[in-house]
Amino acid sequence: MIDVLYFAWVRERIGVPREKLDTTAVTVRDLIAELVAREERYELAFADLDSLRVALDQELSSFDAPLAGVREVAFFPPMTGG
Amino acid sequence: MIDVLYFAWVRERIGVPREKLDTTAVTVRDLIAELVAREERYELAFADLDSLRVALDQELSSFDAPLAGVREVAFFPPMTGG
Amino acid sequence: MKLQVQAEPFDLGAESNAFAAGVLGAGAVVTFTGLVRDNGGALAAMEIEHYPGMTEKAIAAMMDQAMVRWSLADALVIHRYGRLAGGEAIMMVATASRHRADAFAAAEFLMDYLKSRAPFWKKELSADGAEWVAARDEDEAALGRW
Amino acid sequence: MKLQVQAEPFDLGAESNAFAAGVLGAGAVVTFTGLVRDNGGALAAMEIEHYPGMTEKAIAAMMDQAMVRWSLADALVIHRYGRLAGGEAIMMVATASRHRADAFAAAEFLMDYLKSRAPFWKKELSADGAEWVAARDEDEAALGRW
Repeated sequence: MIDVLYFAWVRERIGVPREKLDTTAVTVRDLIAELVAREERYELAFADLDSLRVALDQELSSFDAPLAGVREVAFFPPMTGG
Repeated sequence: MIDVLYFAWVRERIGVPREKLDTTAVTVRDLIAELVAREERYELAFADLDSLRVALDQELSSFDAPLAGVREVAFFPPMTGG
Repeated sequence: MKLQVQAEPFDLGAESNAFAAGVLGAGAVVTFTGLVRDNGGALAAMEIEHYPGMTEKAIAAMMDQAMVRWSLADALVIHRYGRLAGGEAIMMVATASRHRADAFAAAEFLMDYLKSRAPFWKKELSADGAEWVAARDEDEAALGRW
Repeated sequence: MKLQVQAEPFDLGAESNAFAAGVLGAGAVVTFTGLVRDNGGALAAMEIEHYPGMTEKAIAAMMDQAMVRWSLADALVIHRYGRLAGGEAIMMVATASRHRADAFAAAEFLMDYLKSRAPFWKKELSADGAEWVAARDEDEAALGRW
């Protein structure tokens, strides 16, 4: 089981701020493919990966990073703090 | 008659903050030559022109600038504000 | 070093005074404050979302890097989240160093990283509705100078 | 635009708050504060001499230039003269703009010009006696970037 978190408009499109998933995905990209195959709201949220960022256990990461050992995956748009 | 002002260590070496001078000097450099010829304290103050700055009527200027029409000349070391 | 991520407003003046009072060895203090902008007339409100946990970690790492790279006497970051009214301070950064070049560079570095690498997202609320603020290409490009 | 050359202490916090409150259209406020440094242990005192009249003119000209060059929403300069104790604020600069790059650049520009082109001279007073602060080559060189 892995915690998946969504922020900003990703959260709004998917409709929940977080969920627990049972996945066999090897990489972040695999996990996204699983989600997109599930429901349209995921397809909508993950339509353009260039406008998305991912953090693994709260560290910015790449979509090709392996999920082995990861407990928390977060998807969000580019940050706009400051 | 021209007002001549001195600041910081220039003032300390010359011993007065300002004085009125009757001069026929054409440029700042001429005025300095007149002063240096007068008394040792001026010689001491004007020994190294590279470490001095001059303002004519409160505008930074050069030692070769003409004095015609100038009412206030000020000599001082490089500024150290801020 | 002080790092606060909070929903509550903060007092820019009080924070600036407290910061300056604590850095007697340093001669230079720089602060940056981000305010909710008035977008052409009507004051906008803003909703800021963040990623609790990651936010603090990411900012602390940036501050550690800045402290070492510019031998700062001290650094401070305060960033708010939640609902903010027009004119309110969103966040502030303060840096202190012996000479001004270091404090300026470190404050700009922290701002560039905070903008693009700390997990905050701004939503502008106006009479026309709510809109997520898009990241600016200049902000991403600014990271290239460090 | 506010320019004050004064003997009296000023309150960095109060000035920062008042400045930020007056620039609702701007999103970015930068302040720089110069403090009397503690030189390795004992707090130094400082005596600052200036050239009344020229000081105000020179600073106002710098501020006018900054306002235009970076389309600032506002700018502020306060600079003290006379006797200052260790830890006291010597001067401050504040700038406000829509985006942060302008406020940072304008604040650095004003500082570079204030350092080397505003007629102030600092004398450090310590247990060893009094000494005029020498101009730093870096400060003169810094003007070259503008």
